[in-house]
Amino acid sequence: MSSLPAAGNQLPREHYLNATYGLRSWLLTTDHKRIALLYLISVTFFFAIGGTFAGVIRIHLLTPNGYLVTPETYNKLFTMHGVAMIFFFLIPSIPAVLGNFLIPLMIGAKDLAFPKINLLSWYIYLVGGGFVLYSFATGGLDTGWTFYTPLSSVYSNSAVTPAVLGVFINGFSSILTGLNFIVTIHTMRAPGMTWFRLPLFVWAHYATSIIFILGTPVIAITLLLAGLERMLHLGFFNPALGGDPILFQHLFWFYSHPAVYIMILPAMGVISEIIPTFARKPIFGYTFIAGSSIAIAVIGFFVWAHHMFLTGESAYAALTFSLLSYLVAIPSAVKVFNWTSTLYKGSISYDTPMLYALGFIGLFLVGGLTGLFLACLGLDIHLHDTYFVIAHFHYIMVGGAVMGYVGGIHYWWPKITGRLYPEALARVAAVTLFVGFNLTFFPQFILGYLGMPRRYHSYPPEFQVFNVMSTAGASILAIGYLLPMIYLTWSMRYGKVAGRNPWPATGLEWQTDSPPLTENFDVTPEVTWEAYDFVNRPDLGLDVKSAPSLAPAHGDD
Amino acid sequence: MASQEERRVHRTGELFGQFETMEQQRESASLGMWVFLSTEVLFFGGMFMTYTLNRSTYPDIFGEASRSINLTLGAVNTIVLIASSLTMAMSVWASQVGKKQLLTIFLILTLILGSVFLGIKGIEYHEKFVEHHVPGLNFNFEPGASVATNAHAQLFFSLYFAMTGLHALHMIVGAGLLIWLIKESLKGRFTPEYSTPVDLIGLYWHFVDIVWIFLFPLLYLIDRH
Amino acid sequence: MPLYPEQASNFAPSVDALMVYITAVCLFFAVAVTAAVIFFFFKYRRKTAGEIGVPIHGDMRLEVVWLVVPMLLALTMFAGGAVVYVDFRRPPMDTLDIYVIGKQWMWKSQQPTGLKEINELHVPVGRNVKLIMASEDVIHDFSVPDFRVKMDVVPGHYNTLWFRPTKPGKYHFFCSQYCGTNHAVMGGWVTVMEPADYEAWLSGSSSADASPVDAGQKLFAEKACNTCHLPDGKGRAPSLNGVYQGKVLLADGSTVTADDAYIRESILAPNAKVVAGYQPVMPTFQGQLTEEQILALTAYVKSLQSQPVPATGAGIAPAGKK
Amino acid sequence: MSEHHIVSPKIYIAIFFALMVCTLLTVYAATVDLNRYFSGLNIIVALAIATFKASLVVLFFMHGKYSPKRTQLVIICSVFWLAIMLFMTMSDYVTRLWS
Repeated sequence: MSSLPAAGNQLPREHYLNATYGLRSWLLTTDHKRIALLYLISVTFFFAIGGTFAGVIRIHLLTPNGYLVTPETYNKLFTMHGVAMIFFFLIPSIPAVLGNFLIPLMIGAKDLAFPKINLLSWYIYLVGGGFVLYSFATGGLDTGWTFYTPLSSVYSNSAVTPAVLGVFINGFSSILTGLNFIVTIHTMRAPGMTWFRLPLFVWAHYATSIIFILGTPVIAITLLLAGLERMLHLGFFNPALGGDPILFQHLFWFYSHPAVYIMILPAMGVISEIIPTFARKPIFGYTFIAGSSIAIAVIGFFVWAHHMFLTGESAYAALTFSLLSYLVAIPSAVKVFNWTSTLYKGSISYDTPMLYALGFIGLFLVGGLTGLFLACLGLDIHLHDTYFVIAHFHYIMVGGAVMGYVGGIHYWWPKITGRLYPEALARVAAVTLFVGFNLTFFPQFILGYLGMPRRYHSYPPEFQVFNVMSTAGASILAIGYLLPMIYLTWSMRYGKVAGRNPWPATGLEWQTDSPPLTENFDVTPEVTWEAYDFVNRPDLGLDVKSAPSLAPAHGDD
Repeated sequence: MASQEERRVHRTGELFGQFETMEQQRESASLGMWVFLSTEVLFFGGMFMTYTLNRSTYPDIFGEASRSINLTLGAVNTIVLIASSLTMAMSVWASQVGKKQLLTIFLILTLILGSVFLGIKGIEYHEKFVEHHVPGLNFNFEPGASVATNAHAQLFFSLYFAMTGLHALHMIVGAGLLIWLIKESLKGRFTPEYSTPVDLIGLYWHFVDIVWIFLFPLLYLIDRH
Repeated sequence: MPLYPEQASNFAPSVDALMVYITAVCLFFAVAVTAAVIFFFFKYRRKTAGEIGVPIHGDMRLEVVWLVVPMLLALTMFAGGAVVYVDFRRPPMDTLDIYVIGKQWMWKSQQPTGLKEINELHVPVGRNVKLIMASEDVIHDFSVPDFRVKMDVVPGHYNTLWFRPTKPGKYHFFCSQYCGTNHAVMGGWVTVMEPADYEAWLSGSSSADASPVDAGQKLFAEKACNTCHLPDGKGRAPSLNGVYQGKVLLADGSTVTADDAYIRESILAPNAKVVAGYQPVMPTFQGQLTEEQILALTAYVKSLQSQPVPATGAGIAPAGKK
Repeated sequence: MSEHHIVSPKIYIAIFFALMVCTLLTVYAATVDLNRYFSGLNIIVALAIATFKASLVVLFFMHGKYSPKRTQLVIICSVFWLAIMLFMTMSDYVTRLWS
């Protein structure tokens, strides 16, 4: 680590962590930073639950006949893995933890626009989570995280009702978070913080919030209708009454496909922060990266029925949705090219967050490109509902979203806690994660092309070799996750004091104490510089002259 | 952003700590409400989608089932609800021009009209119960109806209860908010400078009205000729 | 270790070709980007602690290039996939029709002769086979990786799946749509036989089952369908002769093709798409017929395809109206 | 809320009466068989009237007409997204039997 400005070895005397004490001061806090930490703890809890289920699944699949758990249990395991990971970890992870913590800091505000609503949304998350845990504990859930009717609404014997209610309730937590972000970004920006000076992390969260606001209510009502069908025997999708179960899928994916962008867009935002900082260089094509976030959020709403090419959906609709799905790939590609170009003629360091960012580019690339296979109508006939799909979306969600999340946690850890983590260990963990992840999920692409269907508790023996590889990878992956949990916890007490701006980086969040004051800034900052500008920032203490002075003109925007 | 003089010190008056100026606070609150309502549009939208598909599949039975609902009650309710929107709009006006007594009166009128709406809705639900038109409870569309007619009519009535039920739930929440508003307005809390809660709850109330404006023709007025 | 399954149907080569094409394009981009990242990573690594990078903000020409080039490549992928998919969704006319019913957790199939099988499917090599599939409970999916085909089996709908086996042998088929507890064992074997062997197998297996067409004809009388749907077109309802695969003119002026799904819908929701010139008087049969009965009725209606079409009162649209 | 625009009660009352007229009109329209002129005309008329009524409420009762641009953008977005859902989904069902 190139620790430049002398950091001192004392944390600031007063900051948000020690401003008040006691359980009440946390549970009734309206400070966005404390709420972010509450979320950090709760999403980590659900990550641990979902991860444990995943571990059991992988061990069970070591042998073709899987003697470890019964079919019922296996079905519950993968369902609960999905529900816990998607609705209670991935969707809230970056927005509710990092977004919550950073958006006000990044735009120079004292807090979000509605701090009480922010706290409320955490409690709603807890209530939703409580319902889902209750469902897990009392019989489990075996419908698949997709809750397809009529399996979920009529046929399943598991505890579907509390789970559906839990996910329904949790939706409102997402909605309120998105609402808070949109209003905050519109009305709370500090003087001089124009839209095109916003960090790309904020742009990404703005785009995410659009999906929160306009997508989440649809899944809320859809699950409510399915729940009513189950609880009160009303009829909406029930084929026995002449209803159409495919309509449920339309409504479900209207949200759940954009929900994938809820997971990946914030991670892209994190990467767009990390890369300029550790390449010490403005991001390449700022407007294109910002615009592509919005484009992904909007076009992402036009592609959902590509999950349904083989449901008997009209061939015309399938053609339309396939074409639109290819369109949504373009803004993602634009981002990758721009990140890569940002490295060109940079001053690149090997700090941990940068390792995660580069790992993200590689894994997201594989995840995104394999999406092109699935969007291809002819190929999807073969690949649909196989392990190819599993591998594809794990590359996006774990390789992309989780790498972004863990990388972001490392990058802002000094800001959150005021302390640094052990750098060498952190680099080892980053590499372990990358290797373990690829070993776990790459074989599943091949399994999928060989035709192994997903959600199988047992499989024909010819598929075993790749399953064993996958399980071996999963154990390495588990170590990759456990390591950061341990050393990050350790560093909260024993880590070196970081100082305000350890990397150093250009964003407003680095212009205040680490950890920040409850009010974030002593005085409301005034922004006079462009985003990611290292040249006109003497306050960063960098050797400005080291950059060849005659860079190409500030050409793009 | 506001000029220096306009900035107020922390936590004075009605200005919350996270904001710099009253103007900023008002703008945020209003934008927040609108964004919330856009969420609500999509929330009800999911049911409208389900309705659209099921009606287009079973147009005749939807018509038949629709004709069994009490049109008079529905029409009266529509008028009552629109009237309550008028009184709500008048309360916003009263608070903007600082007529505190008038504000309270209009709010109370709105609450009364809202309650009348819910009361009529209750009568309708009771009728449906007596006629065995409640799916999942005692459903039997009409004597001698075929299995299929019964099934498809259940699709209609499920939507009828889900849509009007969630709408009524929104009304109940709105009524609760109105009671709070009345309490506060009796304390004289709302002034032309500070009328945000009246504005916001007004927006919410009008939105609930709009939902009904669509529910009425879709549920009550299919093929009444 | 094989990296792709056996190519045993007409779709396998084209699906594999798509796979190869898209893999090649993707591999090119993946390698190019990864190589660039690794190269920059080492080439521009930080030399001194205070060093900063060259402040390059972007390049409009590059942005246009990497917007347009991937877009064009993506369109080629779309087009290739579309060609295969349209072929897959449009079964040829001369198919061997086999009825398949999925239920938790087994597959029932019925040959045109009426022969029934469970978790087994025998088909002749080189013949176009069409599976007409329905579900009795939840959504299933009939999938044969060696043929590169699959299709959901949805309660309340018919979905069809066609293929032409190209190689005799035994091939795994799976349920690919999660359907509950024993989803993973809801599968079986497709046996592809030489045509002669297939015929021998058909006639060798004694079967008490009536063929679907015969069963359907009986039902057609039992349910009094024949009182309105008179073959000469003089009844209250259109004649069904020649209707299958023909164009039907609807009351709202639009035309639809009378495929399996349309016939099924007309039995279950007859008033959704009424034939022009007729009143919506047919009662629905939802809930009164089992899936197998509906399949039988459908088979019977289809068997009327070769019957003479009356000059008036036909369900099928007059030739000029197409 | 530079939209602290004060709308006169006269406008409110005028809008109220317009809404009343529309309500009566929509009930009347439903009792006439318009479908014989054009299949589906009844529902089109009913929805057109409802949309008109809703627009009056949004524009005047809710001050949409006097609101800042970004509020109007929120309104447009919500309607647009609703339209995406309805049209894209129905595009599947409507085209299923096309040949």
